[in-house]
Amino acid sequence: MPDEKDPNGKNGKSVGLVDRIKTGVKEDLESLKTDFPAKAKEQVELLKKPSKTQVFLSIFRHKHDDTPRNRALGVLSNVFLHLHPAKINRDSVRYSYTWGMGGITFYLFIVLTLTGVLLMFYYHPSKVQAFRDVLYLEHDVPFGKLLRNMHRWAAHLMVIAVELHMFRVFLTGSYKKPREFNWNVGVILLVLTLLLSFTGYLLPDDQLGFWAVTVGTNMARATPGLGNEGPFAPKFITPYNDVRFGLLGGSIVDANALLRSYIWHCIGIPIIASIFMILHFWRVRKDGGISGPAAVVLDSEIKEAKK
Amino acid sequence: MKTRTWITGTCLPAALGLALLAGCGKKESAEEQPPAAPASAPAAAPIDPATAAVVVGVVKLDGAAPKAAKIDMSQDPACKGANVAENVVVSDGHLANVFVYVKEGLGNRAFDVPKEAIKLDQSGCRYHPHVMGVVAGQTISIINSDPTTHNIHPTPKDNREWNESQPPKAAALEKSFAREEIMLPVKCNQHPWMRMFVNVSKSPFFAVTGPDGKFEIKGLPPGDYTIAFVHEKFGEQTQKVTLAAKDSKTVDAMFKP
Amino acid sequence: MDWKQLWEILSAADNVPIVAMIPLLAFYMYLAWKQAHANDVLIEQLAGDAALAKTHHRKAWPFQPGWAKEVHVWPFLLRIEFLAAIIVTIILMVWSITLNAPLEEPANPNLTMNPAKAPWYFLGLQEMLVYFDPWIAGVVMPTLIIIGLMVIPYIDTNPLGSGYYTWKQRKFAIGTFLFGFIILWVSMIFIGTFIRGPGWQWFWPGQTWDHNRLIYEVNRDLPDLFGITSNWGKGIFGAVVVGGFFAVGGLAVHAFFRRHNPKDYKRMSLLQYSILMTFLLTMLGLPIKMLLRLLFHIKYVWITPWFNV
Amino acid sequence: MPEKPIPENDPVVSKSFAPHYVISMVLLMATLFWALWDEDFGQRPWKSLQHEWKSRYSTFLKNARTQSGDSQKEVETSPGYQALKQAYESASQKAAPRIKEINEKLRDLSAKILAVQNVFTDRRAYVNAMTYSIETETSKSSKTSKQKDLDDYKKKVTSVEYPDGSKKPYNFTQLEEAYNDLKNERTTLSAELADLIKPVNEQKNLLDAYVSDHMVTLTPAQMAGLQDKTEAWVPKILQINVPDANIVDRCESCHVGIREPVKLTATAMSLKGKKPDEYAHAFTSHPEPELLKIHDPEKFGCSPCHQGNGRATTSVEKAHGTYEHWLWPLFQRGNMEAGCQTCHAADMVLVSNDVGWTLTEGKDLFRQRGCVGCHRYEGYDKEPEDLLSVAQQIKQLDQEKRDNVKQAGDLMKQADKAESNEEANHLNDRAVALKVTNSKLDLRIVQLDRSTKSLLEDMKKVGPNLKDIRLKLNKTWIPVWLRKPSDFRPTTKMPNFRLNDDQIKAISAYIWQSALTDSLPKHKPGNAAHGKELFETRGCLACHSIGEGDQMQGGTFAANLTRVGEKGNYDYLVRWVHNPRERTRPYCPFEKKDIGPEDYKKKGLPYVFDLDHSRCPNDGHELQVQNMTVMPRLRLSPQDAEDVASYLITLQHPGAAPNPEAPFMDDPKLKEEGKKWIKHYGCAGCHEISGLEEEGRIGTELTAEGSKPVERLDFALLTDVAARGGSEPITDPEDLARLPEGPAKAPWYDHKGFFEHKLAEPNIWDKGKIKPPLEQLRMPNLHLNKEQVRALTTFLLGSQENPLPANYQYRPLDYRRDIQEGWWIVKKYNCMGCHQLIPGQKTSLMSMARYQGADGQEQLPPKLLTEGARVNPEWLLRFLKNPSLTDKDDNRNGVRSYLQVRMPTFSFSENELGKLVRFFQALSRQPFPYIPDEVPVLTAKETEMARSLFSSTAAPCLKCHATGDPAHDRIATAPNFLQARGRLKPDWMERWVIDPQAISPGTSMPSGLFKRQDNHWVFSGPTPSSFRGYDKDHTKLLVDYILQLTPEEQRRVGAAMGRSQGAGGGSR
Repeated sequence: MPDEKDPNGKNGKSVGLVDRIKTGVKEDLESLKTDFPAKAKEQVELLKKPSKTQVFLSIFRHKHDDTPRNRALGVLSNVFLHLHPAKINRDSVRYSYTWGMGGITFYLFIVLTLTGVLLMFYYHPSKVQAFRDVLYLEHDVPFGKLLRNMHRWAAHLMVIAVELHMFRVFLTGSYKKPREFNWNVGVILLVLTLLLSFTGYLLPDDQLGFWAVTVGTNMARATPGLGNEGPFAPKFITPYNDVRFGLLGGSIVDANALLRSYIWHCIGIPIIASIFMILHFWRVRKDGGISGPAAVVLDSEIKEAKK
Repeated sequence: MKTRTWITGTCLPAALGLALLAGCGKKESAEEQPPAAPASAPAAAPIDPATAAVVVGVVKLDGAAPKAAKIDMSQDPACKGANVAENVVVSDGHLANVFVYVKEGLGNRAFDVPKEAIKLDQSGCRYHPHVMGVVAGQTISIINSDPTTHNIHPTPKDNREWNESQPPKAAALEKSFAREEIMLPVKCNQHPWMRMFVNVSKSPFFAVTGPDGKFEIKGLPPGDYTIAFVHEKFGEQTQKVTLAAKDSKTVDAMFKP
Repeated sequence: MDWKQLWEILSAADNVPIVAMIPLLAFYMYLAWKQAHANDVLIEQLAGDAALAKTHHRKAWPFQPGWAKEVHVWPFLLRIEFLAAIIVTIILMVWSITLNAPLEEPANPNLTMNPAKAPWYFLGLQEMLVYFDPWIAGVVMPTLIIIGLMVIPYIDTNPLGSGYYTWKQRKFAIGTFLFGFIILWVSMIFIGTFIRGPGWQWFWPGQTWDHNRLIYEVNRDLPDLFGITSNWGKGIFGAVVVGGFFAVGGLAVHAFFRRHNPKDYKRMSLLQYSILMTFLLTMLGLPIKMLLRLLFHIKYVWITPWFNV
Repeated sequence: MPEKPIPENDPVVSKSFAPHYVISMVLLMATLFWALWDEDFGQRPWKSLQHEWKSRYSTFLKNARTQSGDSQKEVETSPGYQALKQAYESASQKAAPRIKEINEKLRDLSAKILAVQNVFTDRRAYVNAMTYSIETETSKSSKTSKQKDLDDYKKKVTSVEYPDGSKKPYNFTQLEEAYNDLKNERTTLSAELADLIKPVNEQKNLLDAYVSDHMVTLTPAQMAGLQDKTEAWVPKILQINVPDANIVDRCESCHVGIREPVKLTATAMSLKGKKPDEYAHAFTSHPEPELLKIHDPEKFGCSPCHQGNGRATTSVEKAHGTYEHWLWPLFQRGNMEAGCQTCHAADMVLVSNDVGWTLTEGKDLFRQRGCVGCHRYEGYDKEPEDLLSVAQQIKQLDQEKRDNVKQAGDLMKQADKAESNEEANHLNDRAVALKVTNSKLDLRIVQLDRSTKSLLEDMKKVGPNLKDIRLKLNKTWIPVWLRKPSDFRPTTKMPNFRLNDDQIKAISAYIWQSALTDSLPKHKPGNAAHGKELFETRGCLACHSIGEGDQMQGGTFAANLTRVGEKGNYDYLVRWVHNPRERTRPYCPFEKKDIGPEDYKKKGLPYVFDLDHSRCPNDGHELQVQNMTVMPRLRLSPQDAEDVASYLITLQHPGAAPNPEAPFMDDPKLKEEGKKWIKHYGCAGCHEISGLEEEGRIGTELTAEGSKPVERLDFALLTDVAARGGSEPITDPEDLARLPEGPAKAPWYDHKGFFEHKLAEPNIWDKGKIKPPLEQLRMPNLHLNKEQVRALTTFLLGSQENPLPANYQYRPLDYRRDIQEGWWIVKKYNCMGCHQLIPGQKTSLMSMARYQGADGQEQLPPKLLTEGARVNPEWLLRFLKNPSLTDKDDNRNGVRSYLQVRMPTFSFSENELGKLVRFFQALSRQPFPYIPDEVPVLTAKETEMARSLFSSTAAPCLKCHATGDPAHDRIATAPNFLQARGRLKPDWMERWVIDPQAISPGTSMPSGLFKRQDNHWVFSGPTPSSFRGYDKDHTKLLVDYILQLTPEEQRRVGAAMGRSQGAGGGSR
């Protein structure tokens, strides 16, 4: 109660001060009574149109009215969608032409990354732990089995999708000028996909993976010049310094091979593949979007280049 | 895993055609066995004393009785009993110490265990009686009337074995046998000739033939019975008998040496 | 017919992808053929009717003037992409719920799996091991495949058929690719997965994979058939045969290519043409070597102290 | 291609994807839900199982509780309970008023404390804060002023309002005191309350303990507890996690009842009126709770014993590990005990209640049937290996000695030339130390030499010595026997080798021609009738059997002798019966030849070889001087041996056709061929054969056979049949009958299937194969029966490399190790054919007609259940060495002279003697070595008292115990007291006289001779008058007396008891 303790008002009239405070408080209460309902009403109105809020507008930069401009903006102003141009050849949307395999491959890559990251939480690439961890995933981790199954099958599916994608690209002649280079990037991505799948094969450390990898890497022994069983190998190439040893980190498939496999599978190849993927998508855009469906060209219309 | 394999089996070959599925029908699990009816017959009616029947008879020995062996009791001067072996006691062709009991026909009737104890006396370095019957669980009160120490050592097959010493004038030993056992031998290790047989029966329908070879089993409800005669040396014989209410039938037996 | 064995192979979890891929491939071949055929019909029509060629929108799909030539990605493409993603998700989930990823016994270096197989997509290469030494099957061949794939855009000088399905305009390119992809790649995988049993022996589908099966097979070398015994003789003979194959085959292909693809032939530089020839003949060499092995039990054609082919 | 009509609207733009989206979204949602469902239920079948468990177990408990209630009532009516109850009630009544009073006081106090506390804690907080501020204040003046403030504050008076309304003023110090006083008072009262309640609670505990002790099942209160627990059950994963051993076992998630404290059977857990279904079988409690007590599941989990995939909970197949890629599938019911073997491989006998008998039989069979002859197995028949390692050690020590000698010489040389005396002395000391070391090494070598001798003695062969066959067998009988041994003797250990005519001829020729041709002393025929009696009473039948089929009597450890007369030579039999270990010629393992008289002659030595003369005359190496048989010497007189042999030679099949002549056996051309086949079939694994003494084992090692990958087991052409459960490949009806589970119904491509089929028909994997004779499977048919096949299969299944940490292996280092080692010897010599060593174990003799009934039982060899506690180990050592305990006329039993059956002389080696003695001591957990008590010398009065007790009519000890008086001893049924000193341990004797039945159930010695009175053991018969006022244990007195008994005293007492000398025995 400072009022009572401090009676020395400037004009010495303490009573006036008390009155002033009294009226002031009264006014405040009055304003609460009138303003609050009005503001509440306003807020409700505002919430009815969420796309008008500042929060919304800060995220989405344009309106979503169904106008061509907004449609174009929707794609162009979105970091994920701006891979696409705003408009495309009307027939490109036909599934029968593209088979959607490139997109599916990319989608599967994302699925594999997500499930793979989750699997990494539970996995130790060591000879003692690896198999146990897979058992643990299968029996203990909530959704662990599903996770592992999805990772495995998505990987297989990705190989299928990549091969079909290449098949389609060839059949539509989409590697032709100006897309020659992008086709090469694609070939590299195909190889990377196979390597990704192959390096993952060993990770459960079971008989299946062990022997698959043993068979696979045995071939490296025969690398001409670099494998100890290959032709043209110099005398100093032994099982302990040949290319297979480099791949496995040992002369047999063992703890080191597991670790190398793991690192290639989880870090090395995904990074390389991502770089090539960026390149691949970038080139698709730069080479004028996807190749077709283009208008058929007649043989007679070809102008032979002058030699 | 089976069900999951089948789910897999049904989903995967969709592309290969449903034809494969025909072979994949889940086998009906073996049919639930009908609940086995409990084998127990309905509880037997209580015995009505008014309708109870009696079986009497005489047990004889065919031919000459073997001469009873003499027992040398001289090793213990305190033993002053009749020094003749008791394994075959025959007088006039009548065979004593035969245990007669109803072997079959009583079904799963349960009987109360008689409250009173049966007495087994050791006197003159012999057991009295030489053959006795008790109902399973019934108390046997063993006393020693001799001036010497005995020990009582039953050697049963299906009951628990024990062996206890009983000095002269010691308090009675109270013992019982829980399971049915016919001709359960009891001996005294200190007086090797001392030997008797306890017959533990489930029912109270039994008797031991007296010196005249006679026996009597009272209070049997009407029915078909198998009566067994057991002798420690000559083994077991059985006979069938059908009893009506208040019947009194005679069943004799003849043992051959 | 051992149905149980067949079912075991088909239903093995890791074989499911290749089992699924075969009908998928058939479906997409059909899809491609349908469109190629429609385009070929259209091309023929336009080639015969110059007037129409000028006005026609040149696609086999219907078109009316006034329809937009370009459509917005949102929503017209994205809706399909999202739909595809959903469907792939559904397929993946159902697959993952119903079928467990294989997990066998813990790795045991002392217990060899019989047959020990690589993942299905490498089984084609593993199958190659039967016909070639490991360094060819395992190192040279994959390298050639990758390089071969990479050079395709640079040796295919045919400007037609870019961006649409066609058969008639690209018979040679498509034929060669189908030969490489379907005959050499996919069917090798098929053989490796379904035909090769214990001991990497040949079991027809439905034959029981008997681990004790013994087969008598003597593989001879081609020089032996001709009674050549000296090492030099073998080396020279092999070189002659292989060289002969490339020479004769090259001539035959040349004769064929010059006649049937005169325009491409004309467009190609010498380098392009020789690269094409090299890869084509190597590719053709594979089935020939396989047939020599499978039908005539011939192991090597060319024997040198350093390598055998 | 017909032109399709061009649609009006642009299909690309106008086509609606709504239906596609609807359908795929529905599908997507469905899949998501499916995934959720699968995660929550599909992958967790145990949830529904636990629900089922909950309902069934509750029902069960409800019923059990009523039953238990009834039996509780029964217990509660017993006088013991009533007495306790009364005690409890009176105690609680006595304590009740004061308890009530204290409780009231406490209530008041608490309220008061609360009142003071409220004020006190507030003020204390202020004081503490002030104190802190003073402590941290740096300025002195402020410090003083603050101190003053604090003092003022403390003096300030506040009032406390008590719950009764009264107010009291306190300053801070007073307040603190008041508060502490109140609290102290409360502590005092609480302590008093606890003291008061304690006796009441004790009584209550006694009462409760009485109820649970006297109830067969749990008490209703305990049942109610279980019921509450069950009803509140929420399904959850139950797991045992032992990280050290990598055990994660969730078996209990489905087998919820396994550790319940009540016995749950499948019938009890099935639905009412229904047969037990799979749930009921899953819910049973562990059938052997005793085993769980020894193997705490919290440490051992489930899978180390049972195998299976402990982690898996998704399905029965997964959890039990019965799918293709799980290496450790659940052991099946019939082979459950295989799990014991994984940790208890070093145990020869492994029995707990009903468990372990199959495995133990398997281990026995593996040894007895000669499997060890061909297959190495860690721990079995390891004497040859030990022998090698001992030789190695000796070599090493010799080398060490030589090095030491050289070093000592060097040191001494250095010392001679040393600079200073100090250094010289130092070097000399070191040289001396080396010399002492050498003498230690010498002694060690002596020890090793002795153990070489022991090991040579311990080496036994399963089959007889074939070097002796010319002396021993009828020539023509050999080929007949080889054709199919089980035809001649169905129970023989000799297996059937499927030999063809040529092989039989060649093998017989080799063994005949290679055998020794020494001559045997001739014996006159003996009295066959007396021989028969001896044979039947001396205990031969503990190992041997006689009679075929249903008529068979006796043990299965050794040969059935029903037709022994058809094969044997009388003179050899006499020698054999008299001393089976007597060898024709000693064998020198160093020279690898049989040493003959000529070798001895060369050195001018007499041709004598026995355990005391066991050095080779040529080179001093230890010789094999005994037949390598486990058969002991029964110490029969030569006359008796002749009688027994005469009886045995009469044992023939009546009218057996004479065997065909066998001239080929002398054909020297066949000899080499025969040697080839003998080597091929590994005959030397079980037999001693000239020229093949050093043959190794021909079979695979089986130590870890159970963990061999199944792919390594060669099912040959039957792989597919086994994997798919096709028709049973074994067609021979005899062999088919050997399969424990009968003809295969389900697939059997696993270890169990392999072992069972292999044991039932060892050459089954040759079926359909075309192989030359030398490549065909060699394993002979052991003609086992179903149970034996099951036992061996169990043994082999358990023979695994154990993934558990080493401390899980049962390899104890304390007394239990002595037990472990002892069982190997007990089993080796078939001690259990005569003696009972495990309560409830049946010996071979027990089942024979001769030993039935009260009199028969008395003739049985003693039970050895407490042997270690009973006898002085030194005495035991002497006894085991020579059971007659005499050097003169050893044709008798040393202890129980009244027994017909005889403890034979096994001529155990030092090594085995030591192990056996330690075994018995350890079995009774006796300290080793044994330090006997001084027996107190009794005073004359005590002697008098003891004598009166000893000879009292109420305890006529000498009536049954032997006295050395032949007339009396004929009827004696107990050993002579004179042997007690030096033999028995006094503590044991006292226990024995108090309750012999508890030590050796069924013994002739009666219980009840003494009773407990005033904390002492008092004779329960009429005590002689001299005992008045004697307040020590009568038992102790009696034992001390017996230990001091002299033959004179015994004679005196015997005479005094009025025994008529020369009295005849009793008869019936």
